[in-house]
Amino acid sequence: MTNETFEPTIIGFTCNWCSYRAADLAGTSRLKYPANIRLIRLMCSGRLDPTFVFKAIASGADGVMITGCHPGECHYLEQNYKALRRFQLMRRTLQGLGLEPARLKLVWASAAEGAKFAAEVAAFVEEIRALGPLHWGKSNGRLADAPALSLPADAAEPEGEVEVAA
Amino acid sequence: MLDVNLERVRAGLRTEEDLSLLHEVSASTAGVSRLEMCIQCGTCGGSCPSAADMDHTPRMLFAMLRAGMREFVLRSNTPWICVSCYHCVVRCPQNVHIADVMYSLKGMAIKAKLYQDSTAPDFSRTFVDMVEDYGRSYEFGLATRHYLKHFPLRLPGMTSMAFGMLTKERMTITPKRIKNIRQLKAILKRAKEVETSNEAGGAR
Amino acid sequence: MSEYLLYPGCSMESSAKAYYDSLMKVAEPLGLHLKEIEDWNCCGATEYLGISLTPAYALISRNLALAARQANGTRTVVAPCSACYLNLAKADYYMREQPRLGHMVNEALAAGDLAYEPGSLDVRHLLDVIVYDIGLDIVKEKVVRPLTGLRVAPYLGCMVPRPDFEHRWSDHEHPVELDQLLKALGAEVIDFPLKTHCCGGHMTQIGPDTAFELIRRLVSSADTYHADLMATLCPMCQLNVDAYQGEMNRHFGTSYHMPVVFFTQLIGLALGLEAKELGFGSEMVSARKALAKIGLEAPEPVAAAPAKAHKAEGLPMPPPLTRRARKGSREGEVKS
Amino acid sequence: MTGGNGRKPEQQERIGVYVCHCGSNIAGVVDVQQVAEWAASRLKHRGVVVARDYKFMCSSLGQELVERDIKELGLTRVVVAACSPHLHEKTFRTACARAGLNPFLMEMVSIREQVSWVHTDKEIATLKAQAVVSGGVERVLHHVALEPLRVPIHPATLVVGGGIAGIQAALEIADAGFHVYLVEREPSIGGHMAQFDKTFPTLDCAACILTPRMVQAWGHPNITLLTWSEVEKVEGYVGSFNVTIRRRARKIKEELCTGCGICQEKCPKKVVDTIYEAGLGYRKAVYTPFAQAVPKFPVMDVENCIYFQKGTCKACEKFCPTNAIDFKQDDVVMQVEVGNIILATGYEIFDARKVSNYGYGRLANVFTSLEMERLTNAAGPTNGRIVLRDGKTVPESVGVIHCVGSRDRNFNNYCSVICCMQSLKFAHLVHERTGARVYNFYIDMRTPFKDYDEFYQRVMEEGTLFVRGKVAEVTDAARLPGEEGKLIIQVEDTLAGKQRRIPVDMVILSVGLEPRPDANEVAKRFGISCSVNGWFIEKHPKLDPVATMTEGIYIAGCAQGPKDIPATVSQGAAAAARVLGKIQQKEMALEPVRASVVEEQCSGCRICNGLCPFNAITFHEDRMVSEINPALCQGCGTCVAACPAGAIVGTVFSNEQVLAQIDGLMLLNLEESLGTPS
Repeated sequence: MTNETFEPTIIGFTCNWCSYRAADLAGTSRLKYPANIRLIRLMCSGRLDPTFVFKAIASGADGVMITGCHPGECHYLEQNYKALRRFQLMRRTLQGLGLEPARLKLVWASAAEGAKFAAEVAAFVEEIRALGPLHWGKSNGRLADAPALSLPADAAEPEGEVEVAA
Repeated sequence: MLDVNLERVRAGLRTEEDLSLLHEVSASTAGVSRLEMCIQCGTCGGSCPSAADMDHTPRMLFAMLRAGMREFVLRSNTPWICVSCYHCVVRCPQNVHIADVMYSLKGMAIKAKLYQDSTAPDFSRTFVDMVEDYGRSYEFGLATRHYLKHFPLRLPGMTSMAFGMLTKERMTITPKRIKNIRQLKAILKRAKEVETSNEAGGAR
Repeated sequence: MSEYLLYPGCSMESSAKAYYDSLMKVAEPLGLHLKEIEDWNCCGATEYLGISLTPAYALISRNLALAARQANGTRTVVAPCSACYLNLAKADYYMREQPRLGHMVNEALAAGDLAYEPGSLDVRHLLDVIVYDIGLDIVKEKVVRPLTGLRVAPYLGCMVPRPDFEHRWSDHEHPVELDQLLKALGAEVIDFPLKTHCCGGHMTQIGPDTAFELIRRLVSSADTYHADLMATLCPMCQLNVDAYQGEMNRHFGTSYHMPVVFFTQLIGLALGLEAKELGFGSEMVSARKALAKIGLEAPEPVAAAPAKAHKAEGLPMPPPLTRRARKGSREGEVKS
Repeated sequence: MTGGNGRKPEQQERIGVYVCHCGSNIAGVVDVQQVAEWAASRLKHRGVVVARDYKFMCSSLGQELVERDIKELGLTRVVVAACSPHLHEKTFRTACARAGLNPFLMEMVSIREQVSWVHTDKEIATLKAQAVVSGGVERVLHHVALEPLRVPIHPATLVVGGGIAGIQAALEIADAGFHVYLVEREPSIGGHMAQFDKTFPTLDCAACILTPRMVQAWGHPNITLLTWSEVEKVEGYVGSFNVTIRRRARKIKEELCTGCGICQEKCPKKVVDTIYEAGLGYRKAVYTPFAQAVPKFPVMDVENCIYFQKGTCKACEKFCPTNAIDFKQDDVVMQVEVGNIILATGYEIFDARKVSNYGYGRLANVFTSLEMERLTNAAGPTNGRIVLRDGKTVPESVGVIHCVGSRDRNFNNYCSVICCMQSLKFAHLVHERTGARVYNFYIDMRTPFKDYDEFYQRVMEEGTLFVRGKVAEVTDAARLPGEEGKLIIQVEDTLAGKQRRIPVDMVILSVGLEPRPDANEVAKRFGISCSVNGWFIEKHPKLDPVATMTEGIYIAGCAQGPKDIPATVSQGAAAAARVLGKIQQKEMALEPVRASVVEEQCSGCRICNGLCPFNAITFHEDRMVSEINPALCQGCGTCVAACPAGAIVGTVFSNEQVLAQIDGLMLLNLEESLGTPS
């Protein structure tokens, strides 16, 4: 796969109160961002167990984006600070594992920042695209890796990449 | 793009609606022009120190620009009367880069050869030629030359002033030339090539 | 001693020689170490920008690239000329706001083996550096000949306080920095309502009637306030209001006599330097009478300016805004 | 390794997947039929027994579809792929419950806000929707049946802010028979409305309609009025908030004070009143802000009191006929328990000095709209005479400038809603009282509500001169004959296309409304959030405009955004109605998102103890284990993530659920992936 056509898969974690609502607002405002990200809702960025991040990467995600309320605006007072601390540790751990720490990103987005959310996703997709694919597991959940829509479920997958026509 | 029948437009038989104009102007303006955000409030026209001499206030020019009236826009004297005082820029409630849009319009008008009064474009051209030859300008010498050409009737007064400036050593006859003029020329040559492809891209 | 890269600009070598000379005289006593950018070129003034985009910004950016190469630790470029200051600052800002412009300019610069990374230098005006880096307290300490009794109209013109991309000034319309500096020199500073209004710019060249009216407004307002002279920080303003004042008088049948000098010349006088070495005498509208006032034990009392200050009786006025008069940033600026 | 973490599919579960078209909102971008078919075939081995797409899942027919399948196909889990769970999670949970399925066995995934509305490429959007559904299917397998938590609702209510919004809310609740604590920062209730003279469009006098309400609030048996007071701390949650209120010392014994006003009369210290008189008038160091203040007791401004600053004076004490002055009085900190809270903290006016080209603060005869309210008010510093700053000259010409500080990216980008009508009101009042020539400078005339445009026409009829253009500058620098000694308004008359200079005697700046400078701080104290502009955010902009994301906290009036008096009063009443509804229910159900410690696995390391912001975790020294109090736990899950022994379990967002969702999103659950060795 060349970098030109590389479409990374990104797992995003959002908190229920700010960043998930920012994502909702991006939607209601019809802002556009790349489809490479798939979101998981947590109650708080403080809920983010580092296992989730490593699991996502082990499962073939090329990048992980953690999002939460701005510092000082946490619905649970200050739990996003804990997320911040874990984020720094996780980046170090990634480096220790020989992975680019930049595959993990932390973004603060308030419920009013739909535009920021969309812009940050778009930027992160570009950053990960520049880093290239993470060769880890076999399947990396890329949209294009899913069997072509027209094929019956048990049909053989074509060799190499399945181009998703734009 | 200039195949519009201006006579018919003038006669009110047809409205010129060249919607690529806005895009083109934005593309040749430094920074983000925000022209599409103009709310027609008139802050620019109200602030302008030389509005009285303009055929259209900046606000009207932007309205025509967004309506795609290419001919009217590029024939307007407004950009040439702009004194770059930036009052409108800082007061504009939409942060439209008004002064820079005026620069873009001047450039476009020169290229389209639509601006009929030659005074201002001539001045720009002479100035630019000098900068490209020497790397420096000598505005006062240029001014005198310019006056001779365009306002000969004013010359008596201006001569005594120019003479005063000369005797006070405030006016040089020839500018200095920078050492590495070849480098500057190479940069400007490349810049013009880049600009040509930018315009091609901008004028979609 | 603070070190700065100096971009003098073309006018400083010709029409604004007095500005350059006086700056060179006052720099050392003020503790300003100025290193001229080697082989700088014209910034294009307000003319080049009207021709085409990339060449104009490449012309300006060659200077930034040369300065960055020469920088050696310092990151501040000081420009005494308003138009040069604005052009340099603007190029740097727009290349940051719109990276595409930065790429186009760098593509051009590469033809001369140069490159400039937007944001790597701070472009600042001379007045900014004197007021905010050196500080008014230091200036005050150095004053040996206070300009007591000299009524000065502070005149900044347009391109220093506006558009002010980096929010360096107290206000776009009525900034106080030049007033404060002139007061520190001991001068009597009038509340000049047109202090940031236009001098006519290039209209003196292409539409003299427009320009004469703009010059008239300035001179007549300063005269109404009984200013002895105008202090400016812009070569173009000085040139227009000084050199064209006679023509303007002829045009309107008026007889104003309003000298226009550079603020650095007044700093020099206050620091005890001689008028001649500061470039006095090169102005077209003589400042001699105004200068004669300095040093007078009891300068003639001047009539008050037209009433605008409210009296203590009546309804109270709101106090002035003490901090910067506007919000720090423009909201929602979206980069594209 | 095997994909999907080697977990066996939970074959015993029977899952139904429902994909919503949302009209064309989803179906216009996502091939919903394809998604349903894909789920039915590719996720069959994960337990999907049925997958359907339907035009509007949230309609009663859509819900019945789910209910019927639960009953007829024996579904044990449901996945709904539609809009955001914040909109319809409740709808589908209720539908499940109706069909006899525990509502927490339903999972809702968003393919509208997160897919169809943000992506354009149909094929890619469809593929992403499949991945999202797949994540939901994996997650729902790990859902467990739960019961909602039920909490009692304390019948008392706290209302913060004693402007017209807060007064209205307090009276509604108190009249319904429940207790209200009404807290106001200033010495009197009344808010901005008490400063106004006339109110548009009917021009009835603000005091005439407001003061009866103020008095009613003062005498009401169900209202505890706490002025000169502020909320310092809020603890607890909906149903039982514990609120700490600081009652600042008035230095007046309320039980003795008769409100006779002699102390104010005798006080020798005059202070410019920047609050009530908008800086245009004076008050004393001991004062009531205005004659009809409620309560009638004055307060002492310690910073300006001569006795407190210099140690001598005490004039007020000497002359007080009832010995009510108490220089030693201290602040009182009190605690109250309430079930619900209404925030009606109001607005601040835009500081016009920031628009330096309009000269406010520099040019004497430039006034703000609030100053103008005081000038026109019969009880104001000029007894209602409209005069220049000299206090005597009646203007012959007046310019009213709209949109000052509003609709301007340099200041506030929003429309302040009330300024057009306020400016028209001033035009009318100036015309009526001085006969002066009045100009109104507007960008767009916004008069959208009942009788508003009629008022605009009335002002036109009166001869007001309208100029469409945002004023460029107000200057005293005369340039043309006739300008000397005047304020010159320079503007482009955009309808004429010409720059004009209009000399006037007086300029009124119709300034916009801004959030209180401490709005963010207050929002934080009450656990709600502010928009980018600083206004409190409502739960839903259309359908839930007075509730917030935090249960039990409601908002009313301009704290939520600029609005006029009718809208403010409506919101106050609406918030009260919401609170009354909650009180009447006596208890309410909460999401059972809670953490609990599995004692057998707890190693007693106490790492979790310090992490909980609500002090819900206690450590039992005897058993060496930590325990979580479910009444205090708010469900953030930080302790769950932190427990090194994995001994803390969080419901609704368990590790198993999240990890399984990752598998699903990454499509590791598809048969090929599961079977492929790495």
